Amino acid sequence: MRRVYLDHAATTPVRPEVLDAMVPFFTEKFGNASSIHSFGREARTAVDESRDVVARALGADPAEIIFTSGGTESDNTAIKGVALANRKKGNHIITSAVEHHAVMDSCKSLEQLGFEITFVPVDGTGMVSPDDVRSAMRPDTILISIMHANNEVGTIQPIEEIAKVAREAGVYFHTDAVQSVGNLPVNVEQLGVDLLSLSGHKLYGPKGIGMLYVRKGVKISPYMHGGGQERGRRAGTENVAGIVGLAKAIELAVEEQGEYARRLARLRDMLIRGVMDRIPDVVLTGHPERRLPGNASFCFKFVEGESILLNLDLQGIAGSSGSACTSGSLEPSHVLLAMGLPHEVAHGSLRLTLGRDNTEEDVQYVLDTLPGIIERLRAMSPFGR
Amino acid sequence: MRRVYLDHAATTPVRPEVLDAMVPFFTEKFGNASSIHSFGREARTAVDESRDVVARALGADPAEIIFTSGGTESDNTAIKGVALANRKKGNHIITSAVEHHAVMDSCKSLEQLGFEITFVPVDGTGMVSPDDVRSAMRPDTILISIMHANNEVGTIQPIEEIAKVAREAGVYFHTDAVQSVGNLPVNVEQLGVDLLSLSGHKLYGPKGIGMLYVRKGVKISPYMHGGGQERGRRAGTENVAGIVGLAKAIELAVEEQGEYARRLARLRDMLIRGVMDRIPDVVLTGHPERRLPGNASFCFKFVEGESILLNLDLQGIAGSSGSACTSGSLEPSHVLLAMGLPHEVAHGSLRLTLGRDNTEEDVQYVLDTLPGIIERLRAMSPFGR
Amino acid sequence: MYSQKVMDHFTNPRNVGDIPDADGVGTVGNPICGDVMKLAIKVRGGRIVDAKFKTFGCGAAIATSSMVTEMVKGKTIEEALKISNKAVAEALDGLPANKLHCSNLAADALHKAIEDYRQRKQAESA
Amino acid sequence: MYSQKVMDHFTNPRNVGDIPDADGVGTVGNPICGDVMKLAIKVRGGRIVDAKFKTFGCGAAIATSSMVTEMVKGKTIEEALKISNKAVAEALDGLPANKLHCSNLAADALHKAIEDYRQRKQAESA
Ligand SMILES: Cc1ncc(COP(=O)(O)O)c(C=O)c1O
Ligand SMILES: Cc1ncc(COP(=O)(O)O)c(C=O)c1O
Repeated sequence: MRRVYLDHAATTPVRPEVLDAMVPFFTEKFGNASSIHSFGREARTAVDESRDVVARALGADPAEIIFTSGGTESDNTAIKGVALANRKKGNHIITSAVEHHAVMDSCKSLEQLGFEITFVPVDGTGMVSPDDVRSAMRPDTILISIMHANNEVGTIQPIEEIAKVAREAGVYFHTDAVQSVGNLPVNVEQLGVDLLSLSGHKLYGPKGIGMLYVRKGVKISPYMHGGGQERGRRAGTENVAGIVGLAKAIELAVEEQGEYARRLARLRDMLIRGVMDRIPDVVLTGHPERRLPGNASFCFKFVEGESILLNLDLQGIAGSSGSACTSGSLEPSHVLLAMGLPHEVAHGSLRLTLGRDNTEEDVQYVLDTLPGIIERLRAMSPFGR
Repeated sequence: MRRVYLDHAATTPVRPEVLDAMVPFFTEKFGNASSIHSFGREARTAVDESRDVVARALGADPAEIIFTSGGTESDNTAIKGVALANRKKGNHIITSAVEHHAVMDSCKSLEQLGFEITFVPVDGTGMVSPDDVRSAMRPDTILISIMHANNEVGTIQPIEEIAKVAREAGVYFHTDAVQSVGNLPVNVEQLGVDLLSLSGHKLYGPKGIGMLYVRKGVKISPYMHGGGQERGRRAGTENVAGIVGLAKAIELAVEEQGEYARRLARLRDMLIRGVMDRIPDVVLTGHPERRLPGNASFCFKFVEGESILLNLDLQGIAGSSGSACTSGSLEPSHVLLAMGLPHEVAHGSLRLTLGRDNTEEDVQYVLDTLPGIIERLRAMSPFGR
Repeated sequence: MYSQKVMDHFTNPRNVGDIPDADGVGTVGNPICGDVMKLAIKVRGGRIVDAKFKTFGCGAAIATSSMVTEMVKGKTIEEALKISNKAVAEALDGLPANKLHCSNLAADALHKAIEDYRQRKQAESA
Repeated sequence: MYSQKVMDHFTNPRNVGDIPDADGVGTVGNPICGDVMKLAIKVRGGRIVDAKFKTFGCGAAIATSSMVTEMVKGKTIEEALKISNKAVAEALDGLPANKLHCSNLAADALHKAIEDYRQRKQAESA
């Protein structure tokens, strides 16, 4: 059976070039980067070179790069680290209603320590308004965290403008760029951010490795306590193979970003247009233009997302959904609800995210398969027509 | 030049069997274990099976195993997680003076949140006395954390007895077993612990992966906030390849533990005896008998550790030291100082830790090389004889 | 994730549809929660001779709906009332833990349909 | 980590030893801190004609000791006083950042030896 992977926002395969770069660091060059002997120096050199590569790709200084265990740890470190280090200045944090759980739940965990969080709303396309951020600002605001691009609906936030609001007020600005690096140009100077999270496995690198950019001078407490690794800012023996893989993946992703995005956007538009043309009672979720090049996300009325996914999977197509059933909670995705979609519509969500290996034939296969599935499920639905 | 790696307590090479088990999960079976499609289920199955393997190896239930990014994160999670979840019961924690920084600094970070920490002392061999732990106990004690075996001097703590003290008082007991799994029998029931940390790269698994055992019923807050992975107890996309590698490594380590330990102990004893016989003014650090099978650690008077390491490295021998220079701080190892060694002696520390690939010839090579190095450095030292 | 039996009933659901002259109809769930089941029964001589469903919901919701219509056919009203959500899940070789509470409403829909049938009968005989 | 020059001086340290009839001896550092340098000089006609060291310490400590003895030979007292720890580090093509503060005491030892030499001369001429 044809297998069509359309869940690149969930994770991506490791590129062969990336795996090749990693392999020597498991078995031969296995040293601990903190050791001063030759085995250790070999590892240290690899970590240092990787840091240079990552810094160059993002327009940062190597000293501003902290390697972490993934996007989640980067977000936890940024938010909790800045909050705890700047408590004397204030205890108010601004974030949006459509952040990834790693940001949202880190903020919520701080509420228990006495911090106050403002969740600015989004419009029907999932966009945050810089004016809303400005209005939410208080004298005791110490951090703003707004994601670069949304993982569910692909909406791209006006980061540069929000960064200006933050800078005018002298407030630190963090962006979760886990979904954007490789898909959009990401340069910390152009974006004007103080902290930026990314994750290896979203850009054809390995799982379990990520990075946090922290602008020079930003006051931040360590999150992971222990050995003095990462110049005292992130304890734990360096995941050398992971770091090498991350650097290779970022290097390639940034190098190829323009061409990659153009290719994906073409496939995405074909997919979106095809679905909207062939299937009635469907809503395109997210912004019609300001969206990630690979993101096609919809809500199909009268049907439930998990049922769609299971049927697609039976035809070899891998997608995802923000329905309650797939999130493992009783509520559908907070992102879809924040955009004003009614619960019953949000339950019918389907996200298809394109990647390197997808072809026009893959899109055509989905367009041939999906309408029948929706029709069949609607025929089974008490709300169907 | 002959290269002899004698720093297995710092890190170990990944075993070929382990790498082989991991590789498919980078490129082919790359799914996100939270996805419900076939790619995701493939990953989920691998994670579930790995959890079963790890649980079986440690005498635990699969639901009691949480995968983390390493020993450091396991320690941070255990200590901060238990502390924050049990704050209403009390705010006192007992640990020892010879813990790894991941435990020590996690405890210290809690002091800033109002917790009180008692560091129980050790004797000259690095041993904690269960009576000292009992005496340190207070009505508001919520956690005891004592490592299984020390990473610097190899001393093995009387964990079973300390566990009894903890259990009598109804206080949670955590042990950092990062250095012991594979070297000693480690069974959570026999040890009687409530929480146990381990790390992949110390037992021929990959770096950047670890595990925390949490006994059923133990109240613990999540440390890493975000997605609902690990049943809500550790957020972040599962590092599938790392988890598979960790499971394979633990499985093999536990299977071969007895034979491995016997082999290493024989080499260790040859090494220790050889050094003590050949070199004057040397102290064996750690317990003479209750020590890790692969650990030979010394202090050489009148010389400094880094100089020894550099000279050994020039001869292809990789070791480590607890001198100030190698720790990157101004103080020599807190472990050596806690054992009562004077600063000037502690600066002359050398740790040689044996592993799978070491042979008698390696030991002989060290015994042929080290005396000359010490003699030469002493001739250069103002304190030398 | 799902057992083979669940997938079988999900892929080839039995007894989908409406019964135009049903003797009892039960609807449970809520579109806001993402699960609605509508179950119709036909009763002859105290026995359920036909059952049909329409369901908006996840794989578990659809499979349990299908399974309960199969289980109930030929049963007396009393026997049918003894069918529990647990029994339906067991007949499907179990459901994932996180599905046990939410999407497992098929027996409730059946019981509601039986209640509707009884009320109609009472109304007739009154 | 260390430059080639550091490793060269560490591996083949120049001028190790004592000068039995030294004109000045300076000792700096502290065994508790892990660094002690003892530097002896021989002075003829206002020039340093010989210098020897003994050092307890890390690679940087040994290399800087060796380097400073090389740098100082043939220099006048005034010139020798101008040698700074920074100059010694530079002559070694630099030291790692975390070594710049602790093990880089060689010029201090030299200055102490010169001070000792001057005091002895003062005592003689007094
Ligand atoms: C926007 C965003 N932030 C954070 C994360 C968390 O990254 P990771 O899974 O690497 O921990 C993800 C993906 O899961 C994401 O899409
Ligand atoms: C006893 C002990 N605990 C914790 C750690 C930390 O483990 P990791 O380096 O995997 O974070 C180590 C090793 O570095 C260790 O030896």
